[in-house]
Order: sequence, then C-alpha cells, then structure tokens
Amino acid sequence: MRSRHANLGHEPVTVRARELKVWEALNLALDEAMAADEAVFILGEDVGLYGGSYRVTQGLYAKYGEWRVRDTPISENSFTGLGVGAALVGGRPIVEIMTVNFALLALDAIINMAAKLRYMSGGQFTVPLVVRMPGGVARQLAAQHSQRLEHTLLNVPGLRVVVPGTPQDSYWQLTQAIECDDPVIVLEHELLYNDSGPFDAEAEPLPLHAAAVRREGRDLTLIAWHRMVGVALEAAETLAGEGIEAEVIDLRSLRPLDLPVLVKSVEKTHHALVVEEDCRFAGAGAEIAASLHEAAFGALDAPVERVAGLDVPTPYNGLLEQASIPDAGAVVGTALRILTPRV
Amino acid sequence: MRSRHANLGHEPVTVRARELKVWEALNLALDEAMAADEAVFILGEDVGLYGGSYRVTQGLYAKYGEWRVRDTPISENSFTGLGVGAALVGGRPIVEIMTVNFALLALDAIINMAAKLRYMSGGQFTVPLVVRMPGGVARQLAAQHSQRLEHTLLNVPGLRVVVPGTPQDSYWQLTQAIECDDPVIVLEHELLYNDSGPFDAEAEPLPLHAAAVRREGRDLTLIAWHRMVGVALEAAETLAGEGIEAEVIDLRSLRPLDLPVLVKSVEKTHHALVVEEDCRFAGAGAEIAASLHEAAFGALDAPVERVAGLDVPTPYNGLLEQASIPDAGAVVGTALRILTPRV
Amino acid sequence: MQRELARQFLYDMMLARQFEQAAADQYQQGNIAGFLHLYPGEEAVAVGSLRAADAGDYVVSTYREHVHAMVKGITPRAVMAELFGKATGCSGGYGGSMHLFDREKRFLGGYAIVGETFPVAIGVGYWLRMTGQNDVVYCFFGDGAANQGTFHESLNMAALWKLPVLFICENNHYQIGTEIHRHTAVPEIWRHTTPYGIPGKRVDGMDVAAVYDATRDALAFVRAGNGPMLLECDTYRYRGHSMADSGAYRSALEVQELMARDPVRTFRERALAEGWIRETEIADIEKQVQETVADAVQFAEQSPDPDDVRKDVYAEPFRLYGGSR
Amino acid sequence: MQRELARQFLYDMMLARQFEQAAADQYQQGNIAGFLHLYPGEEAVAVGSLRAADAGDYVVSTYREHVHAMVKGITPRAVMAELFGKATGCSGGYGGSMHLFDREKRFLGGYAIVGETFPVAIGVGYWLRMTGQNDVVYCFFGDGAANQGTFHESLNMAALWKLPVLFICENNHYQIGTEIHRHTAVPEIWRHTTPYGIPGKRVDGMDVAAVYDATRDALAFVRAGNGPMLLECDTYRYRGHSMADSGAYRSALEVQELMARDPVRTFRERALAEGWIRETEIADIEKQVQETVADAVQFAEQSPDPDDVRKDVYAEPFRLYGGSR
Ligand SMILES: Cc1ncc(C[n+]2csc(CCOP(=O)(O)OP(=O)(O)O)c2C)c(N)n1
Ligand SMILES: Cc1ncc(C[n+]2csc(CCOP(=O)(O)OP(=O)(O)O)c2C)c(N)n1
Ligand SMILES: [Mg+2]
Ligand SMILES: [Mg+2]
Repeated sequence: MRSRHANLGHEPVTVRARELKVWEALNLALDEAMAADEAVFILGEDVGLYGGSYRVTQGLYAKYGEWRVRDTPISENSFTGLGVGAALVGGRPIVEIMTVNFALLALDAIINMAAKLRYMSGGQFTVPLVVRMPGGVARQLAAQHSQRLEHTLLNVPGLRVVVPGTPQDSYWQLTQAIECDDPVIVLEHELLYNDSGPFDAEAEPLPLHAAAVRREGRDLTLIAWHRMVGVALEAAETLAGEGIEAEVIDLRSLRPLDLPVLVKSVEKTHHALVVEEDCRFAGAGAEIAASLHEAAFGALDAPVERVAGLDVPTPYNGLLEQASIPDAGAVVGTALRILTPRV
Repeated sequence: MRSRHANLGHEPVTVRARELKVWEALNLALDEAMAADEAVFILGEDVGLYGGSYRVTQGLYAKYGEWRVRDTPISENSFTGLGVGAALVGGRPIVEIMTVNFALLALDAIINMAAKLRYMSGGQFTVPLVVRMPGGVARQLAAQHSQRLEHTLLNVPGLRVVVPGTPQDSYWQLTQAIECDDPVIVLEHELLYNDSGPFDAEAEPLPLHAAAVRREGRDLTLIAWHRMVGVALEAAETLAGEGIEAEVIDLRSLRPLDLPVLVKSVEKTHHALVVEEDCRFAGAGAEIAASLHEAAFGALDAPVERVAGLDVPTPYNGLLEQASIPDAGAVVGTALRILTPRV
Repeated sequence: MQRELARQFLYDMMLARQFEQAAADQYQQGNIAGFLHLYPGEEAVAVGSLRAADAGDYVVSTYREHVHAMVKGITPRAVMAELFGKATGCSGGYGGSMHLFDREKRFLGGYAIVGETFPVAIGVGYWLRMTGQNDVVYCFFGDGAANQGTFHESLNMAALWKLPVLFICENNHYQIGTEIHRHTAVPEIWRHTTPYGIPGKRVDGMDVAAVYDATRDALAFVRAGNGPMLLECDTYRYRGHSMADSGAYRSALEVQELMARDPVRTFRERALAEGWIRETEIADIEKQVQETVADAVQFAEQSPDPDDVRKDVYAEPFRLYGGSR
Repeated sequence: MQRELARQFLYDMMLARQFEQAAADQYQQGNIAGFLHLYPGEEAVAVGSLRAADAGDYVVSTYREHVHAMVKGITPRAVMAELFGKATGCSGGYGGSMHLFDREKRFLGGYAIVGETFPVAIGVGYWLRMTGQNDVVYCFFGDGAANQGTFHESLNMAALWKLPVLFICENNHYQIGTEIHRHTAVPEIWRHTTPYGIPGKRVDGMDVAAVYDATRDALAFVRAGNGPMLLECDTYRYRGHSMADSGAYRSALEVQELMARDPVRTFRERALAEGWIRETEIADIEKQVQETVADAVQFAEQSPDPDDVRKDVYAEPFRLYGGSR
C-alpha cells in the first residue's frame, strides 16, 4: 500500500504505564495497529480533527492523515457499507459508529452485507471489518440515546461480538479484532471510557472470546459484562458479608459465548444469576440462561435467573433512569432469594 | 376525515366462507378495517396498483383510491417513519414492508421512533401504527432474503409482536392490531400465505396475545409459531406412533408471551421443546426457554431444549437450505432423546 | 415593520438568549443532565420562522429545540422543568432536553437521531393532505442532517405527493466538529432540492425579519397546495455543539466575525434606529425576560420528580409474560 | 466502429438473450428456484458499459446481474451452475442468481437489497484512491434504487473525496410494478447529481454503441482523478420484474413500442447495414451462442451440489458455545 501522507514509518507510542484508562487503551490499540499495517484505516463521525466523541481516536488524525482517519458525514448506513466494500478488496477498516443508537441505521450494512458476504460468495471473500460502538445507559441521555444492541447482533451468523470492559481487555480485544479476518463488533460502554485499570502491554493476552473469572466463589455464579461486572462485584462484596461467596464472571465475548467457563462455575456453585443492563425480555441474558440450562441442568439447584433492566424505554429523569437498570442491591436481593431454600 | 375519492360508504365484502387462504384472510381484515374507519390507510411498495407482492392488498387500491392505498418508492426508513408521523396526528397507518429483510433499513423508524414516542412524550401521544411484514425461509431466496427478525423486535419496549399462522388468526390478529392504540408488528410467513384453513367470521376471537393449544398431549410440550407449528404437529403425529403424546402450542404472540399457557402445559408434561425456524443462538426461543425455566423449574424433568435453525446465513442451494432449518425428523429425534431417561 | 411584531421578535430572542444561558448555568450546577444543545446565535431562525406560523401548524424539531418550543407556545416553565426532568415538564420529565413535546401546541418533538425529523414531518403532511386540512408542518433540520438518507427519501415523497411541508435548514456550518465543507460536497443546502423539483431558497439566518418574510412567502406557497418548499437559513452557533463541547475546532477569527452579526444585538440596534422600539421598552423586556427565566428555574426546582418508571410504555398496558389481549 | 468490437457486442448481446431464455426455461422446469430477475431488453447497457472496462476495474451489481457477470468474464457455465445452486457455480451454490461473485474477475456481487451497491462501490473506490490505484469501480443500480437513502449518502461521499466510481443507472422505468413517474418526483436520474456536483449524463440504453462511447468518456474522466460520474441508461425490460411477475401493469402499446427498439435486433441490423458484419458471421454467432448456452445448462445439470452447510460462515471458524480465540 502506498501512503499519501508524508510521515511514513510511524512508531506507535511505547507505553509501559501500569495504569491506563479504557479510552487510552483503545487509542493505543488503534495506534499500534495503524503503525503496523497500512491497510488499517478508521472512519466515522468526528473521529479525525475532533479526536472522537469519547477521545478514542485522539491524535491519530494528525499522525496518519485524513485518508486513514476519515471524518464522515452523518450517513451511518453508507459509511459502514463503505467499510464493507473496502474490506472486500484489501482494506482493514475500523468503523466507529458514534453510539449504538445510530447503528439502527447501519444494520443493513452490518447484517445484510458484512455478516453474509463470505458465505454468499462461497468463501471467496473475507470481510476484515471492525465496527466499534459505545452504548448503554449513561447519564440521563434519555430513550433514544441509552440503548444496547446485543440482542440484535447476537443472532447474526457471520458476526463476532465482543464486550471488553477493562483497559487491558479493551487493548487486547480491539487489537485481536483488527487482526481477525471476520467482521467483529466491538461494543464499548459509555460510562467505562474513563475508568482506570491496570495495564501491561507485555502480558500474554487472553483469547478474543474467552470469559474471565473476576472473583472466585463457591455459592453462586454471577454472570455479567461491561458495567454490570462492577455491579456484580459490588454485590459479591455485600454477599460476602452475609457469608455467601459469589463467583463473578466477566463474559468479555457474547458471540461466541464461553459456555465451558460458565458450566464449570455452575458445577461448583449450583446457582447462577445473569446481571444484564439491557431490558430483560429477550436480551442477551436469555441466551445465556437458556444455554446454561441446556448444558448444566443437572448441576443447577435453581433456575438461572436474570437481574436486568426494566422493559421500558430509558426515561430522562435521573431517579427513574436509575430505577430502570440493575444495581448491586437488586443483585443481592435476588441472590438471597435464590439461595434461600424454598419450603 | 374527508375522503378525496368518490365512492364513499364502502361496505366490506361479506364473507361467510368456511375456508380461506391466509392472504385472503389478511385482505379481508384490511378491507373491513378500511371500510369501518377512514383513518386507516395502507402504504408500502407495490401495495396499490400491483396489489401487493403476496396479494394481501389486492383490490383495495381500486376500492379506496391512492391516498388510502399508497404505493411508495423504495425508501423503507422514510415511509415507515411517515407512518409514525401520521399516527401521531390521528392517522391509523398500516405499513407493509415487502419482507422483513428490508426492515433492517426501517429499524430506526420502528425502534427509535414508533416504540418510544409515547413514553418520551410523557404519554401525550399514541402511535396506532401497524407494520406488517413477511419473513422466514421460503424457497431458495438465499441469505439476504430468508431472514427472521423476531430477536431484534422482541427486546424493544413499546412494541407488540404477533405471529399469526392460520387464516383465522391472521384475520383476528390483524383486525385487533389495527384497533390497538400501540404500535404492533405483525410478522407473517412467506410460505403460509397460500395455506387454506377453516374460517368463521362470526366466531369469538381469541385475545391478540393469547397462545393456542393446537394439540393436547401429556408427555412433552412442543412450542412453536408460524410454519414451525405445522412441523411440530407433524412430529407429534410421528411421536404418537411411538406412544408419545406431545402437546403442541402455537404461541401466536411473542411480545408479550403467553407464559401461563406454557407453564400449565409443562406442569402436565414436565418436558418442553421450542421449535424455531430462526437461527438458534439468541433467537426468540432463548427467551421462551429462559422464562419457562424461571417460571416452571420445579415442574421440569429436563431442560427446555431448542430445535432451531443452524447458525449460518441461509444458503441458496435447496438441499443445504433444507438442512439449515428444522424439520419434523429433527423434532422427533430431539424429543425422543429428551424423553429417554438418562442413565 | 409593525412595532408590535418588532417588539415580539426582540422579546422572543432576548428570552431565548437568557433562557439558554440559564440552562447552561443550571447544567453547570448539576440540575440539568444529559446532552444539552443550546441555541445562542441561531435565535433569528426559530423566532423569524415560527412567528409566521398559524396556531394550527405543526412543528417537528431536533434536539436543539428549546427555542422552537417556546416560540410555538410551550411555556418557559414547562421547558425548563423538562430540562430538570420534572413531572411538570412538557414531557413529564420522561423526555428531557432533546425530547420536548406538546400535543396541544402541536409541537411534535424533539428528535435526537439526526435525520428523523424528515419522515415524521412528511407523515404529518401526508395526513394533512389526505384529510384535506389546511395546516402546514414545519420540519427543522441541521446542515449535517442533510446528509442523512432520510433527507433524500423524504423530500422525494413530499414532492411526489405535494405534501404541505416546510423544510427549514438551520445551517450553522457545523456537524459537531466537522465543518460543512468537509461533510457536504455542495455546501449550499438549498441547491439540494433539484432532484425533487422542490423550490429551495437561502436566507440570512442572522436577520429575524428576513427569516420572517421568507417564511411567510414559503408558507403561502405551501398552504396554497403547491407542495413542499425548503428554506435554508444561514446561521451560526456561538457555543459548542453541546455542553460537552468547547468548540475548539473553530478559529477565534471565525467566531469573532460571526459574533459581530449577533442576531439579537443587530435586530435591537435596527429596531431602535428604525424607531420600532424605544430604549425604555427594551429595558422593560429585559426585566420581563429575566423574571420569566428566573420564574421558570424556580418552578423547575420546586416541581416534583415523576414517580412511575413503568407508565406510558403502552397505551393499553399488559404483562410481558402475561398472555391476555 | 471496429468490426471486432461490433462482433463482440453482437455476440455478447445474443449470448445474453439466449442465456436468459435458457434460465427462464430451466426455472420453469424446476432446475432453478428462488427469485430470478432476467435482463432481456437491457442487454445494451451491460454490454456497452462493461466492454469499455479494463480487466482491473471492479463491478458492483444488483440481483439482475447475470449479464454483467458474463461480460466481466465469468463463464456462462459458472453463472448457470450458480443459478442451479451447484458447487461449480461462481459462488459455489451458496449465493444463487442474486449473488454472483468472482474474486478473480473483480466481480464483487450480486446484492439483493435495493440500494446496497452504492456503499459497497464507494468503499472500493475509497480503497482505490487511498492506495493510489488507477482502477475504477462500476456501481450499477436501477431507477427504483435511486430513491433509497444510500444513493444520496454515498454520492455525497463519493463527491467529497473524489472517489473513482462510475455510477450506472439502468433506468427501465419500473420499480417492479410502480412506474417511474409514480416513484420519483423528477424522473430523470441524471439530474439527481446536482446536490453533489457530480456530472450526470443520459444515454440511449437501447443503443450499445452509444452506451459504449458514453462509458469510455466517463471512464476517462473518472480515471483521470476527477471524481465520480453518473451515467443514466434509458432502457426497458421485456419480461416481468422476476419470474413471479407477469408485468400486467404495463400497457400492450408501451411494450410494443419498446420492443420496436430491441437493442439486439437494432444493432444487428445496423451492423449489417454499416457492413461491420455479414449474415454468415451472424449465423456463426447464433450457433456458437446456442452451443455455449446448451453447454452451460448441461454443465450445471451434471455438477454436484455443495455439501457443507456450515462452511465459510467465518474465515476463522469457532464453536458458538465454545470460548476459544
Ligand atoms: C443518526 C445520528 N448520528 C449521529 C448523531 C450524533 N450527533 C448528534 S448532533 C450531530 C451533528 C448534527 O449536525 P447538524 O445536523 O448540522 O445540526 P446542529 O447540531 O449543527 O444543529 C451528531 C453527529 C445522532 N444524534 N444521530
Ligand atoms: C431495500 C429493498 N426494498 C425492496 C426490495 C424488493 N425489490 C426487489 S427489486 C425491487 C425494484 C427495484 O427497482 P429498480 O431499482 O428500478 O431495479 P430493476 O429491478 O427495475 O432493475 C424491489 C422493490 C428489495 N430487494 N430491497
Ligand atoms: Mg449544523
Ligand atoms: Mg427499474
């Protein structure tokens, strides 16, 4: 590939920090990937000059120029489709959709094109496309800006869907997603970007789709991802005070699902609870519960339950908004109910 | 409302037939609703002069004129959104999206607008919109034309989603959907339009969201909708030959789900199997299984399993296509396995 | 110009400026959350265009709609209370800044997904035309929104069926941090109507009287059954895109140049010069505006929160796992 | 005109006509299923435009693409076998009529969702421009597709960044059963490029030589780095939209009138009259075409079905409930 801007031979910033923020880790992964492979380019609204709504692409426009960090018009379906077209002929595009709420406009490009082209072409084409997008309930952004898209994307053969929540995972999983020859959806969470966490650039990465046990326990398995991992860990602390040891699993990937890790945990704890920020009815938690029942029915002393968002559009009012998504108290309450032997 | 076409005071065709096809039943429901209420109008591609790709709107253009049966350009997001706008100010639009595959382009109008406007406006507005669309695997229409959208729509608060499969249900449920003040998605199945079935215009309708037991049984509950009800019934016949009596439930509605009927059945049979045409991973079946486990764990002798479509885009080749969706044989096989006591 | 109208323009614009300043303050104090998109610099557009409307006309607007809402008749109290998320807000506290609604005032929202105003507006227009009503629907949109597919789709349908829609582009030259020359190949939005045969016109969006006159003409055209029209108002926002944005992508020189064309100040000076208004009257307005805004803030502060998170998801409620109707 | 080129045009168009007739027959016999959209009447567009292409140019097409595929170099065997769903088809039997692909020939599909060709093509164009390659990408679309939002969005980006895309509208005046005057406010698609500053041109799509000449000029313009261009080819389809459609919404008079302009017959007559070709040569072509098509059908019949439904969903397979990488 011939580069059109002057400063060739970039070296990514060398980072040996012990702590990074999530957005910084994502930024580093992008920077390294762009330095390593000139086929990698970024496009999206305000990813360039502005540096990204959540700073994730900060500094890259100055470093790699407008052709590799492209500010787009508000045309989600077409610029995502642009990514698909470029991926067909050798590009490795990274599309940023400013938030998942706007991805509803780009689903034709994601579902009807990106996910199906390899199969429909009899395996002739690969679609090494990454679509990054943040979602979730943030701070009073109201119904049109507080959504999650897991349920829609999980059912689509051809896609991979990952949900990194820590700086380390964000770095690892975005790097792996860019290297992967399949279309990968990287779901980020708006409230996690400024979270700091330990970071080691040299550490051996976990596989892209592996789940991680964040806390060991013997009585109950709490299954979560993104911001709900923190909620689950908080609940686990409280439960520990009651003598209950909860195991907390961070899924990290939703398609595929690391079921073996869940089954192993449930064989020990005999109880499981999915903690999901999205609305309960037909959310990702439904698949997690259904498949866990199928795989570990004999080990379960009680049904896998779900503590999840209410089945309402997200309200603007702050109190109502908080009431619409799970908190540690709700997790603790449900956990105690599950673990209380029924008479 | 002032009508702009000459022939006012229409009377719908009086039908006392004992048999109707699904498309005829839908057509009748539309005709009656339009005759009864001048606020009802239809829009979509080729719904007018052409009479609808699947004949559902046949004859209505000649009868009600172009303003009430409107042929649209290929602009799914905007004509569905047009329906939303009209519904806000007094209209009762019925949008036909030619097939669910194109609805991926209209999800912003459905999810971000129709489903949320009532809530976001603090209850000031109602959105009496019906969106009709057929889907499913038909006959070798390949990956972009063989999809189902249940998983995407089920998770959306504000929507109702119904799945009529018989002529009688099609007539009842479309009529009720038009009368309903909420946005209702009516999912139809491309292969059922020409199915004939008993029809009684005078019969007392089932409620919009009620499930129906299509066959009674004591050993196993088969849960299905649309074309899979026929597959389940066929499997039940075979199972009967083996001395196994399967109960077959036609869900008729997916959001809400008629869980009490499922629980009642499972309390009798202690075994349940969801038969789903859509890809298994995170399909509607996941919610059905998850909620049934939660509601009837104690009554279940085995986990609720799912016989579902393979997790692949739909292939064009006819043999592969058939291999990608469930048939009666697969249902029978899984049923026998479930019912065989494990050692 | 009638003195009464000039006074109205000035009152509206001064109220708008003050109201948005108060909103910014309240945001800083933590009483308002979420995304808050303010209007300073663009007042002449909402005021000039909506003062030409009849009460029966409908408005479909964006997330930057506080001023549209107030000029269309929603009280500052109801708007401010909505920004506070209170039960007394015009959307009951469920919508917030980006989702103002008022059924009575025919204010149909408040859409936060860029490009949604087009389909909603043509839907209203379709209904108006189908039922033979004489009202017009306003469709507001930004320069960035003109790149969304719905612009094209909806303008085509509006033209095909001659729908009574007045499309008003608030061209403030930016799509957040992306300047119009970098997001639109032909940065004159009024020229984008050629594929539909819709008349397009450009007007100085910093001149309230010009916007008013252009809107009156456009409304007359649309109301006469000629189909839709598009008015591009050339304007500028003085603040960042939202409270989260400093606007650092714009040069100081540019901002300075546009500040010199401040629609509120320039109209005030002109009104004085033309003798449409006197200094004392302006002082009165100033006072009235300050009181109104202070009252709105106080009202919002003292109003209760809404208390039912499950209300109004459906017109006919049901249980999700319930069966029933 | 060169004799060689004239012979090529005639061969291509006669092959196209015969091939599509054979496909219709095979569909009737149950050997082809799914939606089958045939091309008779429109041959001059694919042939004239694609014979002007270089081998390195890319093609993005619709569901009515058998002829585009063959002119771009995919063999009639591989296309027919794909229609039969066989493993020897150009998409291995996984795609079918609407999804023809050939990586070698730079034929990038076969898209069945109307309006998808726009974003895919600008993606290819973006890559070509970013990497400084000199190839052009063809983007085919119908008159109905011009109403899709992606048309607007993609043309804007193509123009903004001067992407090497040649947009070719196959205007056959119908969007299935809806005539162009009922689906597009301004039924001249070439005029729809004004909002992007893209040059648009209309050409007689029933005249293969005219299409060829216009395409050559357009390609030269695009290849020189001037950015995209749009060519509208005025044409007609003689059959229904697909095998499921009788075309009853068109008047007999209209069909008759367009039949008189049959691109294959008129070019044959002209080539004879101009002395570009002789009757005996035409008879040879006729025979060759018949053999080629018969051979393609036989090849398709005798080819095996694909046998792995799970193949090629992913480039790097994994188990869905598996963990792993
Ligand atoms: C579909 C969609 N994409 C992106 C966004 C994020 N966003 C909000 S406002 C905005 C810029 C809109 O610019 P413009 O239309 O010019 O309106 P302005 O804010 O300048 O008034 C963007 C990109 C959105 N809300 N919706
Ligand atoms: C988004 C979308 N909507 C609807 C359809 C159904 N459909 C298939 S072809 C077609 C008409 C397309 O007309 P045009 O673009 O003029 O192409 P032509 O078939 O005439 O070549 C329609 C409506 C579709 N495939 N995709
Ligand atoms: Mg703007
Ligand atoms: Mg056409």
